[in-house]
Amino acid sequence: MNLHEYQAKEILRRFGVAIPPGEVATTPAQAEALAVKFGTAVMVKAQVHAGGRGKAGGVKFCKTPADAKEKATAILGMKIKGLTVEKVLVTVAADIGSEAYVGIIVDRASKKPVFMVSAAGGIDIEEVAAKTPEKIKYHPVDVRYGLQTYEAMQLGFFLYSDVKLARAAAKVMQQLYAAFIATGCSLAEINPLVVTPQGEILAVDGKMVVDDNELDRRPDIEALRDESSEEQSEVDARKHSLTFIKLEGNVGCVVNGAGLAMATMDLVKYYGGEPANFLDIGGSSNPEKVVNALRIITEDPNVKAILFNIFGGITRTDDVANGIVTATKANPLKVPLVIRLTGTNEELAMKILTENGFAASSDMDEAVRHVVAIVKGEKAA
Amino acid sequence: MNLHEYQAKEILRRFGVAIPPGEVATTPAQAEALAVKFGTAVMVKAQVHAGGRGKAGGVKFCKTPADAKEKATAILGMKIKGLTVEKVLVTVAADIGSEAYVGIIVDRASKKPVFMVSAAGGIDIEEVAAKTPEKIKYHPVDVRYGLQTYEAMQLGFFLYSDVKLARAAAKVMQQLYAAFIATGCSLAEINPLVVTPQGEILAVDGKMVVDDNELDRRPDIEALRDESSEEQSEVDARKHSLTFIKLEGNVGCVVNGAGLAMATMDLVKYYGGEPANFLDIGGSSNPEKVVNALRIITEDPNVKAILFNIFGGITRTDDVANGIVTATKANPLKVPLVIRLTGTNEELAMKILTENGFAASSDMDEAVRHVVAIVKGEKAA
Amino acid sequence: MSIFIDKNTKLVVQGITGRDGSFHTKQMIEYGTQVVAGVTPGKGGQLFEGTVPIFNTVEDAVKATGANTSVIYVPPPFAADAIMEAASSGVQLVVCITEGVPVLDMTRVYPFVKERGVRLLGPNCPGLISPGQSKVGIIPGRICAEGPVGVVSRSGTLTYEIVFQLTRAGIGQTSCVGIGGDPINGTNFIDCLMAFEKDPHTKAIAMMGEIGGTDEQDAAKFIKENMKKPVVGFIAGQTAPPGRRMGHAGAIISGSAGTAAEKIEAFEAAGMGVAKRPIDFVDLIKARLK
Amino acid sequence: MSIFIDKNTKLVVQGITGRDGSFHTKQMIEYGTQVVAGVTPGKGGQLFEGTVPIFNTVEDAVKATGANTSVIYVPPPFAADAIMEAASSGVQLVVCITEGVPVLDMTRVYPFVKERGVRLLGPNCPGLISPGQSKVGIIPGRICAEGPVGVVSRSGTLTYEIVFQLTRAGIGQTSCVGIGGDPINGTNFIDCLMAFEKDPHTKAIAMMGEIGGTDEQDAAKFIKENMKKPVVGFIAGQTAPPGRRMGHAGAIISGSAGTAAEKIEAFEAAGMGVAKRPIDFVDLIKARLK
Repeated sequence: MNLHEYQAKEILRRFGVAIPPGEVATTPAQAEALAVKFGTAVMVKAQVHAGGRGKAGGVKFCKTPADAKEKATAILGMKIKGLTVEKVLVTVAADIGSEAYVGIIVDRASKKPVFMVSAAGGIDIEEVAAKTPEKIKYHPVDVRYGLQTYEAMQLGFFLYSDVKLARAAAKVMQQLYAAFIATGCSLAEINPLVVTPQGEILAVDGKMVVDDNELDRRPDIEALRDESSEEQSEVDARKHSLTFIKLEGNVGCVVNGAGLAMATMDLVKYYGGEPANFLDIGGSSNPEKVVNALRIITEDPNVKAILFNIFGGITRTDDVANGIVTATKANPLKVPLVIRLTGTNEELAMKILTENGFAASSDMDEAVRHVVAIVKGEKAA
Repeated sequence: MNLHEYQAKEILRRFGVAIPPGEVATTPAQAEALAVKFGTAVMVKAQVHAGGRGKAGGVKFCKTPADAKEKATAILGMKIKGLTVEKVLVTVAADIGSEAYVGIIVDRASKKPVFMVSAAGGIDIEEVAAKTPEKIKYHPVDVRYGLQTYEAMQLGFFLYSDVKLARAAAKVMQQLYAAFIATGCSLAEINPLVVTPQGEILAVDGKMVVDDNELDRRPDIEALRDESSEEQSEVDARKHSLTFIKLEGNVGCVVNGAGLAMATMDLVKYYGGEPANFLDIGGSSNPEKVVNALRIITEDPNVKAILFNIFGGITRTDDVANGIVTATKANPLKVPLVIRLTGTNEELAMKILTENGFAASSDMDEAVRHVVAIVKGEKAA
Repeated sequence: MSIFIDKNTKLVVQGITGRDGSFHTKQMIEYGTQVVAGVTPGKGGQLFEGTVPIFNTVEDAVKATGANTSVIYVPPPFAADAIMEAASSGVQLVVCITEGVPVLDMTRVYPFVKERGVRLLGPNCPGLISPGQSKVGIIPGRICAEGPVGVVSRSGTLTYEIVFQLTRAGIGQTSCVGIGGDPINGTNFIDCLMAFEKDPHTKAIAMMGEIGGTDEQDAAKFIKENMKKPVVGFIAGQTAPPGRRMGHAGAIISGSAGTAAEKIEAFEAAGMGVAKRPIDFVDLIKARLK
Repeated sequence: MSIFIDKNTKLVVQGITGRDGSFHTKQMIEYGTQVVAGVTPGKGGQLFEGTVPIFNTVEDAVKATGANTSVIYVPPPFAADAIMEAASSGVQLVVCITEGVPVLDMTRVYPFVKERGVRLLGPNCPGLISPGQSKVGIIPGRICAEGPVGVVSRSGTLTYEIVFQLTRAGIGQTSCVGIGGDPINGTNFIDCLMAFEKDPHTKAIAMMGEIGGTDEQDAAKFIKENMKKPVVGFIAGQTAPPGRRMGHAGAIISGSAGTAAEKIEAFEAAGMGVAKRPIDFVDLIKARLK
């Protein structure tokens, strides 16, 4: 789950990171009032779950409250990568002496949280990584011990040769690491970490991504979820424990398992179709999940046919069959349905489907070819 | 540093351990008032840094407030193992169904904190350990991971076969472990851990010993020190970074290093003398330490002669020499002084001593024989 | 022959009385797996289905039954503890089926298990099966058959799909191993490839990867440098939309790595057969068994 | 010959600009130790005494100078971190002089150092010296002489005492090692005894123990079972008052172990020579060198 900049900063502040004062506004008038309150030049920053806000015009420097009001008017309601800006962060503009990058991510290769730091911070950090990798220091952390002071100091000295700045940066590393662990992050970053002309260290932007698997045990973090900034069908799916990503095609797909779901989409495309979505009903299943999956898919007007591809392991195919029957009884489908179903309790599933007038195949290739033929108009449902 | 029962319980309570209500009284009237306030039978318990309080009559059950007043009168001011009882803990008396023992200690052999638990708790736990060791489960904890739930449950099931009690006990293990680590303990124990007839788990007595090396970084724990319950000369010594233990002999000893100090005492005894104290001035030295060491030793009227045995490594013998000169100038000694001094900056030290009229040897055996001869009256100073 | 499990596998099931645990324990027993014990705290002393003794702790179960393998069907918040309990109990292999284990839990669990020299498979994996000998986890037994192909996959149901197609085409398996798709898991492709290379009955290997990470590229490099047996690979997710980016850090650490195209290129560079569709495995493997 | 340090020891001093660090660095250089680097954060780039380069981190120091041994003179609150920094920098031996390191810090430091295959001596130890070759720590060099005796001790100043008496009697040493008296330390008696047993120049060993713990008893058992070279032992604290008890737990875990009497008994049972006074070492060692 992505946190907004203002949420991430609030958390980092609790762990001691120095951050310029800032508050959220949802109207231009609020933005203006905040600029008056801070009594200094401010930044108005779009709070939206997308990268490249600055380049999209979603981050503006404002000298006066009137200026802040004007910029907020422009930013609130604008679309960045398809997402509407509902909130802006109004924050005191920092004097920037130098910009560093500090990030932590859980790394598959080392199986550890890895720090990445660079004195060449700012919005072009990815280019720095690609073109001058020696300017980035990678440091995996052994979570059994946590980030030791000496490690934080090594990172601090990589950024700054001055010992006072190195120590201050080391403290930020430790605070960021503590926040990362305590919040259950898969990523946390400060970019830029600024040194002001006065020699003060400030986190001017902050980003946190929380591991979705942590949310059950962290209701305080789950409560930070901003559903208004997400695709509504995806919010709906998540509420019903489905993994759903909306796409642009016309073949609705209901599959169990992410790998099989991707392979199914690949095969739809291979045979000339276009998947309308990625939808994984997950492992342990119950009929209710299938009902919700069908409902979410059929809400997409682009969908011309629906393909079920279920290979039962921990998923019981009879549960899926029952779900299909229940869902279609309550809301009869308006588009053709192709069912492929095999594995755990297959006989029972086939019996349920047959008794309720559904045909089903046990062959994936055949079922995919069938559904693609339907949307292409080559074949009747 | 030993904590009093009431202090240890206060800490354990903060970590969630269920403990019967209790407060400290320093007068019989206060004890009576607390018994009235609790409105039930209470225990009045001497708060003193000595084992065997119960057997010494320092722990009493009181049915009524009047009873509590009477028992507190008897206990306050009594001496247990040479220490005067200044405070009592007045605590609600628990109904006791069964008594278990739960302790953690830092173990030299495994280099880990080790849990020891036994269903046969109570005051005879050491006998249980000696006679029926199979009734005690030992469990070392890997501090890199902390006490895992499964480990706490293994300990819980060792105490109780009922899963509810096992779970409750497991929780106490985790709370005790958390308190142990957070407080910088070398030992923490709950004995007895009681199951009431109603099936509730309660810590009825608690003990904590904090590693002295932790106190610099834990001022909150250092603040719990009760100097009134310690030997005053030892309190004085500690304040000046000296390790001092008062003994019954007449040869005052000032030595650097615990091993050499013990070997010196052994040698005094070997030649027929009796050491008046153990005193280690420690590693890094400065003249001030020597001044304080001399002051503390000479306050003991039993001391008939003083032996310095200094072998300089990190200790600089010139610092010691300067300390001797300074101290004896300010307060001329009334007893003979035998100095043995060798090692780091020895020439300088000898020069300082000689210039100030002191003789010094560089041979330990000779110096010890000399000081013993003096106290035996066989030799002049 | 087979890898990791065989006829001598003696299994303890953690979470044996739960919905999934009890269902799949019956399936495993039916398949012929020696299920010697179950664990559910508080049900110690009872019997599962009248035959399998239940214990309060894995330690008790291993002491009493000599179990050498554990399979875990407990909810995600308890899975890390269950893995550590199993790893310290004396079993040699721990298979964690549970999906949804927090990745930070795994950063602690992984070194814990490694230090004890125990093999962990998963979490979030379907387990493994050595046809005709033993099944641990949830792979449906009847889609498998004894034969010469080793199967290893990051995906659960995709594994079933391909195993099923192999079996229907008359191509059996030595072992089928689902390593799980989580960012941090206990056993990776290379571990399985090494074991298949050593197993005398395995003549060819089918390997299914996914987009994300560099495990498939690492495996391809290993295959090129160390393996004599033929390997056929597949990558799921060729048409998946680019995931929403994980800040700068994700891009910095992975660069362009992790796309299906890059992985397939690595497979080709290693001289592996590459299946474009799941069904392609049949012909590609057949050709390599001749 | 010698154990642990010799002419090839290249030393980095952590805390080189502190009061104790600078004093003893000068002493070590004077003795002939190759002090190749010092570490004080913020003083990187400066020179100590005009000759030894100072670095901000041990990592930098090791990279620049190839130091293979570190010695630590930093205050107790920073000692655990300093040991870990040294252990992860690439040096093979870390000697921690600092006294007063919290024991819970050491429960974390010990496995950290072990995992890296690094030897830790101390904390709260005087270090070690291989006369004529190298000295690391604070043992006064001039009390030592080259010769055939290995010395190992839990105590600092008591070590000096006995080494001094040996030297005065014309008996030199291969190496003198102070392992430190803290409850948890990195190198114990047995580690040193093993090394002395292997060192061809060591002909006899002097070993000084103290009351408390069971290290001396373990060492006696090891000597009886594994050592061919003669060992003479001493226990300090025969007349020490019984310590104030550490609750029940201390008594439970140690039983009656840890008294001087029990340790001396273990020495005698192992056939060791037992010194009653420090001066006794001279005759006992002499007899064993003949």
